Amino acid sequence: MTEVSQLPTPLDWTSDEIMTVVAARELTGEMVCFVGIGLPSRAAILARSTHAPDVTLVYESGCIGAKPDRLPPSIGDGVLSRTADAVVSVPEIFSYWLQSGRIDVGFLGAAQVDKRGNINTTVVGDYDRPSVRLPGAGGAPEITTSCGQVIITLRHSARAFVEKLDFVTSVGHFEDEALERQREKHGHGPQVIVTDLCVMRYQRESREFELTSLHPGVQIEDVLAQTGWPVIVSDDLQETAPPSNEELVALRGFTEGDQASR
Amino acid sequence: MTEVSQLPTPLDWTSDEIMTVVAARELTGEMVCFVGIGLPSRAAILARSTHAPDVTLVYESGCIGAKPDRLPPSIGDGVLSRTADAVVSVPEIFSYWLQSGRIDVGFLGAAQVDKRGNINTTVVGDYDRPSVRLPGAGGAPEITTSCGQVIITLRHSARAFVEKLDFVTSVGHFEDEALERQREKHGHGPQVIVTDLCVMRYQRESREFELTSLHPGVQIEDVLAQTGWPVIVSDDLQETAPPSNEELVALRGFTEGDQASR
Amino acid sequence: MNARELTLCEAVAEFVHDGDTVALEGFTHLIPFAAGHEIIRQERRDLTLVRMTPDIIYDQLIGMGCVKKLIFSWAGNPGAGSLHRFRDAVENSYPHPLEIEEHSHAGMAARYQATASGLPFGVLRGYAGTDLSRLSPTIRWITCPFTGEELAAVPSLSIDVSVICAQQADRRGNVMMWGITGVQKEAVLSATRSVVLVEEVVEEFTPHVNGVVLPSWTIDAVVVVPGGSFPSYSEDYSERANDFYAQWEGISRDRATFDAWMTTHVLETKNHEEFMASLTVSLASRHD
Amino acid sequence: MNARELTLCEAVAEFVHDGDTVALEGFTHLIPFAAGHEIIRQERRDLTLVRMTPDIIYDQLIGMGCVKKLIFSWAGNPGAGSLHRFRDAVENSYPHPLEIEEHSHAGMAARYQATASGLPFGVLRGYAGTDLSRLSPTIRWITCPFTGEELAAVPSLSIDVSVICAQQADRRGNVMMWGITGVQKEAVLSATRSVVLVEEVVEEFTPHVNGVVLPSWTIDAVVVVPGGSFPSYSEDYSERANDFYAQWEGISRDRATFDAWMTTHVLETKNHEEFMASLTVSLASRHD
Repeated sequence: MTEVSQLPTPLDWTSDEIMTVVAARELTGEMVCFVGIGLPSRAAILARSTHAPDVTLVYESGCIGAKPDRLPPSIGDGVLSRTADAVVSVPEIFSYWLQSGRIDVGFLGAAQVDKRGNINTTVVGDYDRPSVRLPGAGGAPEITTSCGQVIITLRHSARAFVEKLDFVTSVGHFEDEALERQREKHGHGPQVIVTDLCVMRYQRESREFELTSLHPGVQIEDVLAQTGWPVIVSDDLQETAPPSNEELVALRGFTEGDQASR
Repeated sequence: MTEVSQLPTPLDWTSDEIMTVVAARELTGEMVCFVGIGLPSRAAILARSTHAPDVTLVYESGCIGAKPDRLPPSIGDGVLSRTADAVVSVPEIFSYWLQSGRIDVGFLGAAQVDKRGNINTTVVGDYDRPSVRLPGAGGAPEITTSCGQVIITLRHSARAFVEKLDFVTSVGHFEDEALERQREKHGHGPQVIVTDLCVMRYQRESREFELTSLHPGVQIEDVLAQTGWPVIVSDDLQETAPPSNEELVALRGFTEGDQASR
Repeated sequence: MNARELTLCEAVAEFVHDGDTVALEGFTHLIPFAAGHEIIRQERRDLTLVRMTPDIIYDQLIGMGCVKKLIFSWAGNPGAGSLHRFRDAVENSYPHPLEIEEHSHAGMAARYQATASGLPFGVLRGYAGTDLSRLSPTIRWITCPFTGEELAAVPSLSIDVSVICAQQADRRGNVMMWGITGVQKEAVLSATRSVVLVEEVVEEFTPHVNGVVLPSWTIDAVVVVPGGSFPSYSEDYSERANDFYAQWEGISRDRATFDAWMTTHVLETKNHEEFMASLTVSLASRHD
Repeated sequence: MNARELTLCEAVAEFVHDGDTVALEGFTHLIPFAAGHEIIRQERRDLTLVRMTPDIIYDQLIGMGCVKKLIFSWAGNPGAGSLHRFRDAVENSYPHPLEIEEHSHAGMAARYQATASGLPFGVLRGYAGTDLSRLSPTIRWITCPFTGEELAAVPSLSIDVSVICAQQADRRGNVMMWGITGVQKEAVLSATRSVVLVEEVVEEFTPHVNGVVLPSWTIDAVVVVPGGSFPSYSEDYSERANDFYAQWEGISRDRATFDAWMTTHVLETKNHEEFMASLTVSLASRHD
């Protein structure tokens, strides 16, 4: 039991923690969420255990309705299959569950992102002779086009938020309007990017991600300095509500559980 | 226990019984057999319980390796799923198991058949205003083209053995040589027709089914009279070996079991 | 949104409308007879029925004039005879004309798979040389962009509502079926709305080989109808009434006999419990 | 023909040849580490490896020079870091150049499904606008003959041998796996030859939710290797050695460290039992 005297003070959080907490808040109600590994999974599990207990988690490993009570170190962890409502094959999860349009929200990380929410998780540098070879596409290309909407979450840096991607692994929003209308038939694509500095939301008018909320203590200039394109700042720029004690206690509970399970 | 004194004498069998017994003999060794309902199922179960215990039975209901000890009144009977090595969905049985070329022998009935082993199970008369509406294709079109070979079994009559089918539900062998070579890539098609009068086998030279064996007591003329095309009689015409006592006892055991289970 | 628990009467009233495309799926096992009878009692009209293996319950729906069109791959009473009401509709347009769209099993299975996968068409190696492929506008040809091979293409289905039987639901409305599960998962995942009839609600599912679970949020309504598949069967709950299937030949062949049977056993019973009692008495008397 | 029971050494010797296309499938759960190590010990060369999620065992095969080409959709050590031997091969052609053919998960899954179905290609709604579709000759476009919609097509795979882990075999050589079963069934049904490593042979399978059974006649060899997936895991038999996955980053980053580790734990152990003992000692010592 965590005693009251040990509860964190409102300022006692890391930049990774606020990123997770703010990402978690994007999940609400009875959303069905397709969860990637790492921060997306942490945020989705946090959402389920705090404000959004009715969110359904679907993992590409085939686990539908998993109810993990700790942070799985991988998306193929036994805690996911053992707590799932149903476990299906990997081909089935991509055909009958993802491609069919049954998923409300996709939750993705990225190595690079651009102002249209295009994602690179393939290479840094030239494809045939990369300076850094990244893991590759995984589920991302079809998650971005098949889910009702997509939440992207990654740490903010000029290396990650680039004017031009080295490689387009997944398309967020097309520049071409006809192509964009075509993709909208099956889902609205990335709608929000949550970082350790801020929240950016996709605006149909400008057709790009605009800065809509700064985390406490972060200045506009901090975001501009870490973003490789000229960021549009929303007229209605907000300050992000800091992580509540409840959110932080829940999040740290997982993380400890995760460490303990090792 | 059937006592020795009650064993049937060699002549004590019906025309349906010899048809079943002779069809059963076509299954040997470790063949994997895709079984239709009715006579094909009866013959396949008989084969497994007499000379071919290692034959694997696959049913389109999704039951793989079913080991029924009685005659199931339908291909969706519980005795099939309960004794199967694996039960899969109907889409899977047609894609991963049949279409993939994993089945050695398909075992089909028919309402009409022609000299090339084409089958009609759709209509008698005109398609749009049939005099008799039959059940339709079922699994037949893809069974005939996907299995290593196909055994057809039906009662011999001039109404069934026709010069020209009212409707081609499944193609046995194409008249066109190029098409025939194409279909041979995935299976050899119907190779034998077993009836209550005789056995007919497909001959590559004549490209049609020839009369190769007469059941005991049947004359060539009987077959010719009940066949709507001029039948080629094999130079090596045989007399079918009559059902053995062992075969008949086994077959009647099932039939009784089937009646008893009702 | 999770499934709601409704009565069968409520579920049919809310989810099955005149003119709908409806799949009451099942493969010998787990046929949703109770739902078909309730559709007949509620006098739905102009339905397009979809099923790989339409059997007696579809024969009844057709004979009672509920059906405008049938999409199917094998219409018979397996091992027992014909569907005479289906035949009468096709052969004699009685009680009215029946439009048909027919496929092979492999083709129908591919259509269900494509639909459940959100694809506009499915691909199979099939239909080559058949009259079905010559006549049907729903069979076309497609060329493999890698090998040049020609394959058959079939369009996805547009199903308004699917109704299936499963053995169990849990408290949250997830359902589980086992034994022969046919194409029922695809039917539910292919439909805009879905209703699942279950034998009972349990606290926790017990594991079964080939157990298929559909999560609550893929289903609109769960309906508890013990014996809802009778005279079909529900593995581990009931046996198939094979006698009745054999008798259907005699009942369905004649229009008047059929009408009388339907009146006695379906129209004059107010729910599935009464139907089961009525048919069980009838089956017992024929044994005597 | 039913599966034969072989030792791992025999199975690799008989079924995995130089130049083969090999799929050692598994999705975090049930990774056939023991088979990968035996392939390294038997010094296979010029392999084309196929897997949706190549992980540490593929990193080891690549680093040990067994691999000519990799067909995959996500190559990483999930939640723990990079596959440095894979990266070194792609970035620096060390120990020699590695040809790659990459897809998305949905694309690879469609390829496996097509192959298991005996079709020359699979169809998916995917890849639109991606650089992968621009660069890869294994992604083409196909038009729905009913709606005119453009969809992606991917070719089937040509797999010589698939190796998977399952929990159990029965006396007849049928195998059963449960928990997360990934794409393993498709891998076996896609391959010309297949080898299944099992924890044990049992008289009778106990039912499991999501239990997947592969009949004996679809498998060439069953190999009993307790803990054969270690340091991955086998649901209800073992736990994943998450520590080791975290340590791999440090082991694999440096060529010499990697070589030393492989020598100690794989080349100088003569079978999986010795490997497990060796790694367990090493993991315990790092905890101290």
